[in-house]
Amino acid sequence: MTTPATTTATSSIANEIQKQVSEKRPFSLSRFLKDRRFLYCVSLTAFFGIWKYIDYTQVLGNGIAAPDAVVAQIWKLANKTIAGKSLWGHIWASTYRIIIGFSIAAVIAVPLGVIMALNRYVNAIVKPVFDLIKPMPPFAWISCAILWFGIDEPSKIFIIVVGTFVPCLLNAYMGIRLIEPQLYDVIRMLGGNRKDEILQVGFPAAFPAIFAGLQISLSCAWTCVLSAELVSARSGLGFIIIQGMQLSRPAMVLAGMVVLAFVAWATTLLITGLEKKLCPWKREAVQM
Amino acid sequence: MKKMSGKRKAKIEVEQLTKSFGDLLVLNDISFDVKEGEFLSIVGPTGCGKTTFLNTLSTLMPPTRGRILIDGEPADPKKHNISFVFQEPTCMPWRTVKENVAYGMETKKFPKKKAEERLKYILGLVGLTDTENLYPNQVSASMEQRIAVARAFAVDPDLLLMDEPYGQLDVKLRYYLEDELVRLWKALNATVVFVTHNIEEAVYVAERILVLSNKPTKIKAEVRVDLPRPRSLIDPAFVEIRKRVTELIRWW
Amino acid sequence: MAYETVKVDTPLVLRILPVASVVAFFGIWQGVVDFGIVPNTMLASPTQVAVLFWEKLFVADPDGAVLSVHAWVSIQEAFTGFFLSLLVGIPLGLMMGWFNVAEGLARPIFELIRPIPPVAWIPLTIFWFGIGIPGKVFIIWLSGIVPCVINSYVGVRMTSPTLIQMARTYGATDWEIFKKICIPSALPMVFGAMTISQAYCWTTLVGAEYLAADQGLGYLITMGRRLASPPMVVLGMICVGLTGVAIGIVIERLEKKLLAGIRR
Amino acid sequence: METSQEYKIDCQHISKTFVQKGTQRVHVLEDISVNVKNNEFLVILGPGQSGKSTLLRIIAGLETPSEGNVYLDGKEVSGPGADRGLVFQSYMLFPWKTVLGNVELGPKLRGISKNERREVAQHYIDLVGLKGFENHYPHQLSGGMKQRVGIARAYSNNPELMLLDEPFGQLDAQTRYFMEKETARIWETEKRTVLFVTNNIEEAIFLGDRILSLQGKLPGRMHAMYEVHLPRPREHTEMKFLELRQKITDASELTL
Repeated sequence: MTTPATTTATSSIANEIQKQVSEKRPFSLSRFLKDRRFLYCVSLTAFFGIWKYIDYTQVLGNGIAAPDAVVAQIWKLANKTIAGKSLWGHIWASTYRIIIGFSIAAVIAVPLGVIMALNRYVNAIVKPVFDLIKPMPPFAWISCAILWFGIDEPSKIFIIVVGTFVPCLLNAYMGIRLIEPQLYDVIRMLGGNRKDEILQVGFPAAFPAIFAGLQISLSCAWTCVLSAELVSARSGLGFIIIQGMQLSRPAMVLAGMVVLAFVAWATTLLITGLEKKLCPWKREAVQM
Repeated sequence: MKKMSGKRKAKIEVEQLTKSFGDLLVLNDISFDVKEGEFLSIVGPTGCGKTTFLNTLSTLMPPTRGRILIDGEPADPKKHNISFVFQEPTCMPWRTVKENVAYGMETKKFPKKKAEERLKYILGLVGLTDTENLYPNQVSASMEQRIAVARAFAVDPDLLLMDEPYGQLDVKLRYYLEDELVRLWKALNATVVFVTHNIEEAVYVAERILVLSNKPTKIKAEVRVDLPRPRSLIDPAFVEIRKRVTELIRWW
Repeated sequence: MAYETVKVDTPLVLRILPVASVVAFFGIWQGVVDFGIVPNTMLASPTQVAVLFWEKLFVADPDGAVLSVHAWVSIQEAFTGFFLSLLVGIPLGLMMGWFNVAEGLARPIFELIRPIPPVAWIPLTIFWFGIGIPGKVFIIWLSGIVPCVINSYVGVRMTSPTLIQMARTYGATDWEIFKKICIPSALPMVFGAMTISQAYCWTTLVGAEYLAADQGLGYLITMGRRLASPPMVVLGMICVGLTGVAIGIVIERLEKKLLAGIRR
Repeated sequence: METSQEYKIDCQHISKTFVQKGTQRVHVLEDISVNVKNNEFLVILGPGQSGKSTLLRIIAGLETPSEGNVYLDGKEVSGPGADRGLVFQSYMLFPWKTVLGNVELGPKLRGISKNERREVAQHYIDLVGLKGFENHYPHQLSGGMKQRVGIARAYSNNPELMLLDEPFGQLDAQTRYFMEKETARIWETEKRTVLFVTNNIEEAIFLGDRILSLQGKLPGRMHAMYEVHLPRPREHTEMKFLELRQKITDASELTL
């Protein structure tokens, strides 16, 4: 949900508006109609209703399955095995690839970004090469990966590393670069040296930006693992989707998509929770 | 000419204004009135419900109890002209100085011809004619605040509320702008309610000062300032009033 | 005068290092292939790629089209999807930022669809549209719309609350405030969305062409792999990168120009 | 060059030119010479954009002057150091540290043992009146409280020289009076040489032994030096106070 960005403390008129919202007011029909929860219900009902209707009228031919068919399909997947693995096995296959690839990328990219931001000579050497590689979309590497590593696990992990490397590095770099320079002055005035500046200011101040980078990387990672699995795989959620396509069973495709969305969403929540725990001092800004 | 006698008609009547947030009572039964063309200052200690007070007075926030009447009718921003000058400069960065000043009249749907004439007049009065085509980020912070003041006066307000508009400015600059404000007020015969934390400022500009208490806010005292203008900051009579008001709210 | 304009030189080392680094990069790349450290079947050297680039400008074989046709097909698809996503995403995001009802209705659906990577839609679009252009445009539209909606929404939400209060005291209606305060103040964020959205669109396009296409730069890469021709793979990747950068620069220019129009 | 030992700070003919955004040269200070005696409270007064903060940063050692020298106890200043404490206009607290963590940072950097630095930090937290807020994070504090943390942090290093850069510029008039009074009180218990930068004439007279006023346009030049012979504690409404204020106001120029 959104919260307004906390600005510097002026006793602005806007500060007290928030409280007004929490005030209890008497029930009225127009207020009920504009209530968030009511609108959410309307919206979701309409969404699933139209989905069901499209399936019912066969506008898209056999290209779609009704919501209930999708749920049934998920239930079926959870109770039987495809290609030797249950649904949980496939979820784990995808997640496992992400964990490995994501960790490799984060371990290399975050320190590299930090060092690039702190040392302009390193920056002068690494940045041009990075800029050359950066515009290549991660999918473009799939062919390379297959040429280099075959179609087994390493090629998929390679794609994830490549795809998550860029946002990790960029955010770490920007996080350090955008630190208020006067914070360094504080350390210098208190008698600290360059090492203290980096340890006391550089790292903690860049922490939220690094986390934002991890957050973006994570969603990139899901895209990458999925496309790698779509191209060639024998397990994973992408495999379920592509199986559904090859068997012409939209319900299976949709089931794969739904499970995927759910798992991706859960991992995002995990990172957000971790960040809340690690940076209790971070203020929330406007976000969606 | 304005008559300084006490027989002016009451323009704004505030009756038993009360506001609470849940269990927290912020404004407690505040009643007062403002005469037509009067310059009223309101001072209070830091942390008194100043912001809430202004919010309810400007009808941005409905009061829990009580009402505000303008010319005997309940105040309504759609019908009455209520202008508000905020603490921080509120200029729209995508409009020029001229367009910013004109914004209020645009919203109030002034006839085009009248709006243009008035715009010219006000810009001249505030001395913004030379900079009328600049954008807010090309002028200084004090200029931005003058734009906001000009915009507020431009709509010929029934009630002009000011929330410590010159709080963060250099002293010399503040004196200049306060003089300018008084000049505008006289020229346009507006009804002004000026809220501030700065007692000297309040005494310098106002005809009458309302002193607020700590939360829950009540009116603690009323002080008349019958000094001739231009006022001198070191006039013993002036210092006397300043000291008296200070003692009423002193917490530091 | 207190202010005057001067030129400051960066130190010589800092100007040489980037050039040296790029030269070294290509040098090592060339060397690694030429001396057989990495087998020819896995990587092509820069010179091989350059030679193929020249050939591919005129020769349609073996993948069915010359380079310019591949690029043109990709650009066409990318831009169609991109413009459609701007067209829908920006107004939707702006409305969601200001009107409760719009947000209440649109948000749950948006949140449901957002975590699904656009590539995951490819099989469905093949069911629906076949492997022609409409399916790819749909996927690109899906990936481009997300940043548009988010940025426009955040832009409106970040409107200075004092400005909104100011407008309210003058008796402006909700619609007037939306039109005259919220939209102009959200514009920089909205234009910012164009850059992000364009990058997303281009990335997704390559993915889409991988799975379902018979022309386009992504298809070129896939063909390179199927034909076991590393030069073609690398050429495809470079073309994708360069075209992406070129589009990015165009959009950025456009964005700067538009921004200059509202804020000086 | 020769410099006398009797001054704590001795600035000789300081000029400063900046290069901004890589292309614009700005001339900020022009030939400033000023000295500060031991335990003296000197206020540098100037309107916005008069180079006063730059002067303070040069004395702090955060900037090097383009011309001229600064001597601290007769020794040339060559960089920042723990012998000077700086309080910033925008507080500059570390948002990821608690009040205690912010205040004890100076002693921590100098390698003082945990118990000892806790004690020092607690002493100054109590002195600025923040007892009970040790474990709050900066975003939970009001503007005035944040600046008190800033002051405590500067003091906790036990510096010989306190440098305050418009510390109360973002506070409302009454909180400002309160903080000025607190500053005067702290200064009287913890005698230090203080350099205080402000744009507020009232604040300058209330606090300063001497006031150096700078001219209102760039480059900043020395405009006048006022001695304040008022007994402490001072009162804002004393006649002498008001007269001096009038004098300084009249002499300074108006920059719109």
